[in-house]
Amino acid sequence: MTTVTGPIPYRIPKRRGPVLTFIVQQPLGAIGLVAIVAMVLASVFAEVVAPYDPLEVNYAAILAAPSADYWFGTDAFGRDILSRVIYGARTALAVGVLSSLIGCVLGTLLGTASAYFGSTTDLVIQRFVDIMLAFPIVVLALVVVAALGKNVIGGIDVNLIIAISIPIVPKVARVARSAALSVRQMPYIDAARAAGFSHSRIVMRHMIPNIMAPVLILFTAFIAQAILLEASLSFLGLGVTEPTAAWGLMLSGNSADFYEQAPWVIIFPGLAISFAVFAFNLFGDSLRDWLDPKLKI
Amino acid sequence: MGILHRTGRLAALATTGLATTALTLGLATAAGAAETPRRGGTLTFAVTAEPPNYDCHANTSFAFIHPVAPHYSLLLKFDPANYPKITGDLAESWTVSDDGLTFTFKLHPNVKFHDGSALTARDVKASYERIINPPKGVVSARQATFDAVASVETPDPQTVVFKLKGADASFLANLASPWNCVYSADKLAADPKFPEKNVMGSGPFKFGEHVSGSHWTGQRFDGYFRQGEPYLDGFRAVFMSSSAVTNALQGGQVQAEFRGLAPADRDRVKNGAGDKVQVHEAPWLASLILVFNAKKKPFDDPRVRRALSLAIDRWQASTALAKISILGPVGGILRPGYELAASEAELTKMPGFGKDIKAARDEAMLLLREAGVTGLTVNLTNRNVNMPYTIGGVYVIDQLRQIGVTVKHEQLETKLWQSAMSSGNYDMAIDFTGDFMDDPSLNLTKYLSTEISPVNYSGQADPLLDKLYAQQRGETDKAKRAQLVREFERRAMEQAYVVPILWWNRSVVLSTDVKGWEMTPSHYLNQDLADVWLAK
Amino acid sequence: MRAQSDAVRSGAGRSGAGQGGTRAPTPNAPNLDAAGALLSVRDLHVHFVTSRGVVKAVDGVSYDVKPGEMVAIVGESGCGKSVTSLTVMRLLAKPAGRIVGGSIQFDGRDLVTLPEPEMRELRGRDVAMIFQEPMTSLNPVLPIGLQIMEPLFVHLKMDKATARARARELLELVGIPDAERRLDMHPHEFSGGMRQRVMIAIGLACNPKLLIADEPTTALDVTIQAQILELMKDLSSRLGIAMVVITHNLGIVARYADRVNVMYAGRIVEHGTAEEVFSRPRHPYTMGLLRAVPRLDKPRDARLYTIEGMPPNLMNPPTGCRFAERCEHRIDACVQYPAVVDVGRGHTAACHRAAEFEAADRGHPNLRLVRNDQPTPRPHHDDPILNVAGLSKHFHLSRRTGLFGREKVVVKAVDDVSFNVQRGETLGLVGESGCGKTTLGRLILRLEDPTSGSIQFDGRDLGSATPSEMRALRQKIQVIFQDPFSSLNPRMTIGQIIAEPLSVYRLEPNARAVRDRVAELLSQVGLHPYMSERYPHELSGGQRQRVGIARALAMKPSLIVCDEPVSALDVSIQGQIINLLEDLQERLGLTYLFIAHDLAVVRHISRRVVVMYLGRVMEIADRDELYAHPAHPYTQALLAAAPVPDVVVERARASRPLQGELPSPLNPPSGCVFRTRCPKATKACAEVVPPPVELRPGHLAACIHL
Amino acid sequence: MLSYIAHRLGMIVPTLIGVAVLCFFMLRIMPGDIVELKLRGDGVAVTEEVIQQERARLGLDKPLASQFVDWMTGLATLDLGRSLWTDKPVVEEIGTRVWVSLQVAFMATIIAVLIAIPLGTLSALYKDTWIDYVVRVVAIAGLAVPSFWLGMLVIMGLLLLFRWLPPIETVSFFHDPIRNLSILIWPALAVGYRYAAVATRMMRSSLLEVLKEDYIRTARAKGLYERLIVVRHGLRNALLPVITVIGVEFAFLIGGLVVTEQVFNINGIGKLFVQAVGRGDFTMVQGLVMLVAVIFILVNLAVDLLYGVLDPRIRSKA
Repeated sequence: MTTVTGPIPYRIPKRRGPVLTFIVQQPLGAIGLVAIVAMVLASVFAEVVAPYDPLEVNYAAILAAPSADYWFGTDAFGRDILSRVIYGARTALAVGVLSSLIGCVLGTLLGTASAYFGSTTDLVIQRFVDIMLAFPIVVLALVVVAALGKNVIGGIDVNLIIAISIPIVPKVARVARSAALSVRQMPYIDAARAAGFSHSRIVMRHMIPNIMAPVLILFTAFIAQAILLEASLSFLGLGVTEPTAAWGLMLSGNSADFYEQAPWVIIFPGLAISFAVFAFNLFGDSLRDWLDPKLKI
Repeated sequence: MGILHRTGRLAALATTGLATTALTLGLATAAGAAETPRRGGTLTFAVTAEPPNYDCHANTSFAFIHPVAPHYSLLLKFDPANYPKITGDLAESWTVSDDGLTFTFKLHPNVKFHDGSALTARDVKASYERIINPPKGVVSARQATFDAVASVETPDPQTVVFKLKGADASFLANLASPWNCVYSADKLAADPKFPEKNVMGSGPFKFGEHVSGSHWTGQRFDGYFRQGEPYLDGFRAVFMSSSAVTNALQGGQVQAEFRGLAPADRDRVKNGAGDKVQVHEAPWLASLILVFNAKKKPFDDPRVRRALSLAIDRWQASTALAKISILGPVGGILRPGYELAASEAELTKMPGFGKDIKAARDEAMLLLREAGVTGLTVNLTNRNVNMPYTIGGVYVIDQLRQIGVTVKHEQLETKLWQSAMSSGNYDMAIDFTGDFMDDPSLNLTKYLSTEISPVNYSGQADPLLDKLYAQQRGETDKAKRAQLVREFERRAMEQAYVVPILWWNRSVVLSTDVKGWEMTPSHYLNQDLADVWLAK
Repeated sequence: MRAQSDAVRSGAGRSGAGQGGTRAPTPNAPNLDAAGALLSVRDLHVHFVTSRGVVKAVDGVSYDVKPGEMVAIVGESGCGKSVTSLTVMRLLAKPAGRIVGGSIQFDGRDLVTLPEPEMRELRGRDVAMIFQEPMTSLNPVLPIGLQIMEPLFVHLKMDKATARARARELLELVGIPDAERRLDMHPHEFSGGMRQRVMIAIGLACNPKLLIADEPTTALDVTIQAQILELMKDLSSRLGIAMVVITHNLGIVARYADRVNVMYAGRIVEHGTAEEVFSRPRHPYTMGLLRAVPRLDKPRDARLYTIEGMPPNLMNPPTGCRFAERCEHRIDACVQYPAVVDVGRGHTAACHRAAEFEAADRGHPNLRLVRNDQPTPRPHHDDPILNVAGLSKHFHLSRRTGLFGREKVVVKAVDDVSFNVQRGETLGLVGESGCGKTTLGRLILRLEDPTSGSIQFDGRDLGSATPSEMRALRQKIQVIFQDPFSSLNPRMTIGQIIAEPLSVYRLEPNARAVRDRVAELLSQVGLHPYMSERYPHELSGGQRQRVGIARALAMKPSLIVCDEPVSALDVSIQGQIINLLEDLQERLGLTYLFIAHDLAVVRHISRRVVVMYLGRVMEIADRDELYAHPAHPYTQALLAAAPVPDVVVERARASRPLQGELPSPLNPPSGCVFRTRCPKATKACAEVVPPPVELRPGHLAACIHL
Repeated sequence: MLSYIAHRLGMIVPTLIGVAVLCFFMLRIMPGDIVELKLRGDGVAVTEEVIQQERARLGLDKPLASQFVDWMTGLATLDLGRSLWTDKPVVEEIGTRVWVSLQVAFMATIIAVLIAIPLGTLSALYKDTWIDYVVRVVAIAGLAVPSFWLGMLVIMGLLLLFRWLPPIETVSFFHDPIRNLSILIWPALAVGYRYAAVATRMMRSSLLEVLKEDYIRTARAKGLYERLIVVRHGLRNALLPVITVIGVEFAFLIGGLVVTEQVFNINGIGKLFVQAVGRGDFTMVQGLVMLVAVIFILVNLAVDLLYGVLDPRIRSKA
C-alpha cells in the first residue's frame, strides 16, 4: 500500500553574505543598487567622466542635435547636455542624500522620543507632526525656500536642503514613532528601565538602533522623493539656479523653451531624474521587502 | 519632427527668422492700408500676466495695459502708424505757447462715457490732478513725470490748459502716456478710489467681465466718439502662462499675443501654423543692463567697473543671443534707431562697445591690475526669469570668465531681487530698462544718481550726470538736446555705474485674420484696439 | 494504485458515524487501507528550502489514524509535528515547503500526488483543521456565520437558508449559546476560547472524516483549555470523527489521546497507545521528557530532571540517532540510525536499546525516578524583604462603544493586593491571563506607578523614594522576562548587554574588570565566556534566558522578579533554567517573586504561592498546603483543569472543567470576582468583596464560604 | 455617530490653529516686499513716499502682533482677508479656482483606483514572476517620473502626433462635459499616474501581507476556491490600508497640482499658489495653506469614518 514517490528535485540555494543574498532575492533591488552605484561614481568622478565642462558656453553649437561630439546634444547656450546631466547627478545626489539624512535624523529622534516618553510629550509632538503633515510637501518646501532665501555653501544651497528636509521630518517621525512604539513594548526596554538607565541612554542605545531597519528604508525612499522635490522646485524657479547643472533646472530653463524643435533638451534631463528616482525607489522598495515587509511607506 | 543635422537646423532657424521679418513688415502694412475694415467678431488674445486692480494711474505692467487700454481714452496718443509722432485722442487740436510753458487743448465734442454721461474738460482736469496730486490712499505711479506742471485749467468745457513751472522737453509726449486714462470727474468726486474696482471710461470698448486667473472681456461701446469705430464686437483677453502662449497661438486658440515672443517660440508658431499667422518685428524699447554696486568694494573704483564692462563682447552677443533670446541690438543708453540715440560710429568709441574684443579685454585686465584687483570673485544677482535675464546672466558670467573674474550666479525671485536691489544687498546685478516711449528724460533715469532716481540701484552719486540730465530735460532744441545726451552717455559709460548689455527685439505673432494693428517699439502703446478688425 | 484503492473502498463499507436528523448529507463512507487506517502516512519527507539552507523538517515519518480515534503527535517546538499535519492538508508555505518523498494515503487516495482541484475539494469536506491561534485564524472583517457557512456553500452547495440553519446548529453543537444572534457577530466580539469553538464549528461543518488540531489550546488559559479539549473529545466520539492532535503538552496527551506519536528532530521516535507510552516509555527521549516535567500529582524533587543540550539543527542533522548527542544511554551503535523496534502491544520505538529498556523495566516501574521528599528546605522566618500592602493599579481607558461612541472605562488590573516576600524564599504567583500578575510584577519593578497602596522594599517605601534612592533600589530589584527572544536588545552583543549596568553604575573600576565580571557572570549561568561576542539571535532560547539571568545578576540584586521565565521554553530546556535559578538562589541568597501560569512549575520552585484572579488575590498558602488542601474554589478548579502527564492518573480523574468564560476586566463582576464561574456561588457572593480569611497560619483565602 | 464626528472636528481645531500660527510666522520671515514688486517691478521710477503710502493702505506697516491678531480674529469669523495683490477677498479668489483643482484631483483618484486595485492584486498573486516585476517596475516608474515632465511630454505628444491641443479656458463640467474633460483629463492622467503607482504598491504589499495571515490559511483549509479566498478574504482586508493611502494622497494631490497646473495652464489653486508665493501675497498664501490643511484633515477624517464602516474591529476597539 505504501508508495514512495521519488524525491522531487529542487535547487538548493547557496549560502551567501547579505549583499549577495539581497541581490539574489531582490533582483529588481539589485538593479537599483547598481544604478545608484553608477550614479554615485559618475558624480564623484564627473570631471573624468564628463566629456565637457558643464558650464562651457559654445555659441557655435547652440541646440546641436545628439551626435558623436555631443551624445545628448547641446542646450541653448551650446553647453553639452551629457556633461550637464552627469554634473547634475552631483547636485541631485548631494541635495537628495543630505536632505533625506537631515529629515531622517530629526524625524527619528522626534518619533522615538514621542513614543518613549508618551503622554504629554507624545501629544505635543504628534500635534506638531499633524500640523506639519497638513502642509502639503511641495507647498511647505515652496514657502520655506521662499522664506529662507539662498545660502550657498560649496555650490549647494543649504537652505534648499533644509527646505526639502523639513517636509520629510514629520513623515519619518510618524513611521519612527510607530516602530518605536512596538520597540517600547519590548521586554528589553523594560529591562533597561528596571535597571534605572537614563532616558537618553534608553532612547539612543536601546530604541533607536532597533528601529534602524524602517529608518534605513525611509532614508532611501526619501532620497528619491528629495531628488524629485528638488527637481520640482528648480522647475518652479525656486531651487538651484543657472548656470549650475541641475536636472530640474534643465527642464525649466531657457533651453526648455526649445523642446519642440530640440526635444533632447528636455528628454535627457527628464530621463535622468526618472532614472535616479527610479533607482532609489527600486532599491528602497526591495530593501523594504527584504528587511521589513510590513512597513507602510 | 525629425532631428535635423546641427548646422542645417541652425541655418534653417536663422533664415526663417530673417525672412519673416522682411516679408511681414512690408506686406502687413501695405495690405492693412489697402483693405476696407470689416465689422464684427471677437478678438481673443493672450496676456501672460494679470492686472492686480483696475486703476491706470497706479499700475505699471503691460498686463494691465492690454486688457484695460481698450476701455479708456487718453488726452493724446502716439500715432501707431508713425511712431513716435503724437496725435490727439480726446484732444482735437492743441497749441503750445512760445515759451513752451502753456499747453492748450481743444477736446472733441460729444465724447461720452460708457455710462452715457458727457466727457468734458472737467473730467480731464480731475484725472490729471489725481495723477499730479493724488488724494490720500490713491497711488500715482508717475507723479514725478509731471512735476513741472504748475496748474491745470478749464476755461470752457471743451478746453484744457496745462501751465508749467519750467520748460520740459518731454511734456507733450508724457501726455500721450497710455497710463493717463481719463476718468469721470463725478465718479472721482464721489470716491477717489472708484477706478480701482471699476472700469468706466470713454474708450472703444465697454467692460464685460473679469474672471480671476481666467479671462477679461470687453464689448463694443456704441457711443464711442470716433464714428464707425471700433470694428470689433468685443475682445477677450485670456490670462495664461507664457509657456502656454506658443501652444495656444499655434493651435489657433488665441489670435494674438501683443507683448512679444522669444525667437524660438515665434519660429515654433510660424512653423506649426504656417500661413495662418503673421509676424511683426521691431526693435524693442527695452534693454538689459548691468548694475554695479558702487558702494561696495571693488566696485567703488570706476576702473574695475569699466574693466568688467569692457570684457563683455556685445557685438558677438548680439548675433549669438538673438538666436535664442529676445536680446539683439547693441545700443547705448537710448534705443538704437531712435533719433537721439548714438550712431554705431559714435557707439564704438565708447568703452565696452569697441569691435576689437581682444584689445578691450587686454585693457580690462590692465585696468584690474592697476586697481590692484586680482582673482576677483563676485556675485551676480539676477531675476529668476528666463527670458532674457537668465540668458543675459549666463552670458555675462561666461564673458567675465574670459578676464579671470569668477562670477557666482545668484538668481532670485523677482520680489527678492527687487528687495536686494533696493537695499543695495548685491555686488553686481542684472537689471532692465523699459519705457512706453523713447525719451531721454524717461530713458536716462536708470543712469542718474540714486538719490534722484529711485530706480538706479548702483548707489552712485555723480553730480555731473545729474546736471547734464536736468539740462537736456529743459532743452527744447533737438540738436542741442542730442549733444547733451551724447555727453551724458559718454560720461555714463566711462564711469560705468550702470552699463547696457543688449537691447531687445520685439516679435509679435498674430493670426493672419487680425488686421489694422500696428507694431511699435513699445508693447504699452497702441492697445486701444479701436482700429483693429478681423478678416473673418 | 487507483485500482487497489477502489478495491479497498469496496471492502470497507462503514458509513459516516453519528448523523442526526438535520445533519448534512453523509459523505462517502471512508476507504480504509489494509490495516484499517483512514489516514496512513508513510516515510514522509518535507524540506523547506531557505536562503540559509535546506531545513529537513520532516524526515521519514510514518503513522496511521484509524476512524474515530484520537491520535496525538507530541514533541518540542521545531520537531516537525506541525509541518507533518500541514503536509496532510497540503498547506505548506509556498514556495519554501516541499514534499520530497513518501505518501499520504487518505480514504483511498494519495494526497501527495492528488491534483490540486481534487485536493481542494477534500479540504474542509473530508479533512478539516484547527489552528493554534484562535485570535488570528478567523477573518476579522467577516461575520462568523459567513465563515462557518463558506464550506457548506462550496462543498455541499447548500442554499443560504439551509446553510444558516446548519451554522446555527453547529454553533450550538460547539457550545455557543444564543447562536442565532452570534452568527452575525464578528470575531473580535468573541473571546479566545469562543473563537476556538467557532473554529471547531467550521471544522465540523461538512462532517469531515478527519479533524487535525494543531496545538488547539496552547494559546488558551488552563481552564478554557480543559473546556475546549473536553468538547473536542466529546464531539470526536459522538460524531465518530478521527482526530489528530498536535501538542507539546504531555498532560493533554495523557488525558485525551488514544495513541501517541512522539516526534524528535523530524522523526517519530516512539509510537504506541497512550497507556503504553506513558507507563512504559521505550525511547530515552520520551523517558527524559516524562521525567523533566514538574508534576502536580507527585511530590517535589529537589532538582528537576533535565535533558542536557539542544535538539540538532535540521539543516544538517546527524546521520545516526538524532537524540544520541543528548542521550545518557548512548552506545557506539547510536552512530547508525536505529531501526524501529517493536516492543509489543503496538508499541514501537526507534532506539537501539529499546529491547534492553523493556527487559530492565520489568522490575522497576517508573524507571530510575529519583525521589526526594525532603520538606521545605528553608525554615519559615519572619524577615520580609518585600511588603506589598493594599496595592492597586487602575488603567483609565477610553473605549469605543458602538460604531462611533466612546466611553471612559477603568480596568482594575490589580485591586487591593497585599502579601509579603520573605528574604531568601521564592514566592510563586499564579493565575490565568488577565489576572494582573504581570502588572503586579511591573508595579514592584516600578515600571508602572501604582494607583494606591504601598510597596516596601527592605523597609523602604518605593513610592516615597527620591530619584537617587530609587536608582540605588533599582539595582537591588531585577527582572527576568518571559520571552527570551524579545528580552535582549538584538543590536547589542551578549557582552554589551551584561556589561551595560556594570559600566553605567561604575560597579567595576575599569574596562578590564568589567570584562572579567561579564565572563564570571556568564560562567555562573552556565555559558561560555566566549559567548560575550555573540548577538542574541545567534543563541538558542535557553541560552538567551541564561543571558537574561546573567544580566539580572550583574547588579547583585537581592530580589528578582521572574515574569514567566520558563513558559516560552520547551520542557527539556525549562528544567535546565529552573534548576539554574534554584542553584543561584542557593549560592547567592536571592529572593524570587516567581510569576507563572503553570501550576506544576510554580509548585516545583516556590515555597509559598499566591493565586490571583481578575486582579485580586484568591488564596495565599505554603506550597504543600496549597496543593494538598486548596481552599478557594478557584484554586481547586485550576488544579483540576491542569492535566497531568500520567495516563493512569488522568483516566482516574473525573473531568469537570470550570465552565464559563473569563469575565472582561472592563466589566468585572461585583462582589467576589470569581462568582460568575464558581460552582459554590450564592447570592451573597455578589454583594461583598470577600476579605481574606486566615484558615491556618500562613494560609489565607478570600471566599465567604470558608 | 454625530457626536463622534463632532469630537473629531473638535480635535482638528488645535491642528488648524497650529497651521495658522506657523503659516503666519513662516510667511513673515519671507523676504521681499509685495508693494515694491507691484509698483517698481516694471522699472517705473515710483517714489519711496508712494510705496510707503501703499504699504500703509494694505496694513503692512502695522506691528507684527497686531497683524497676527487681525489674522487670527479673521479666521475665527471665517474671514481670510483680502489679497494684497488684487485687493479682492481671498475667499472669492480661491472660490473661483478651487473647483477645477478638486475636479482634477478627483479624476486622478478615480484613475488611480481603477488602475491600482487590479494591478496591485495581480502583482501580489504572481509575486516574483514576470507579471509582478512588470507591475512593480511600472509602479515604481510612476513614482519616479516627475509629473510636470510627464505633462510636458503629454503636451508635446498631443501636438506632434495629433496636431491638437486641449482648449485653453476651462468650463464647468456641468456646462460642457466634453470640453471640460478634454482639458482636465490630461493633468489628471499626469498626476494620476503617480497616484496610481502609490496605490498599486500599497495594494500589492498589503495583499501580500494579508495572504500570509492565519485566516487565509483557515480559508484554504476550508477548501475554498482560490479566487474566493483572494476576493472575499484577501481583498477586503487588504483594501483597508489602500484606502488610507488614497485618502492621504488625495490631500497631497492638491499640493502636487502646484507644478502640474503650471504645465497645463490650469487656472486652479496650484497656479494661484505659485503666483501668490512669487508675489509675496501673504494673505493669499495663508488662505491657500488653510484650505489645503482643511482638505487634508477632512479627507483623513473621511478615511477614518470609512475605515470604521469597513473594519468591524475599529467599531468597538478600546
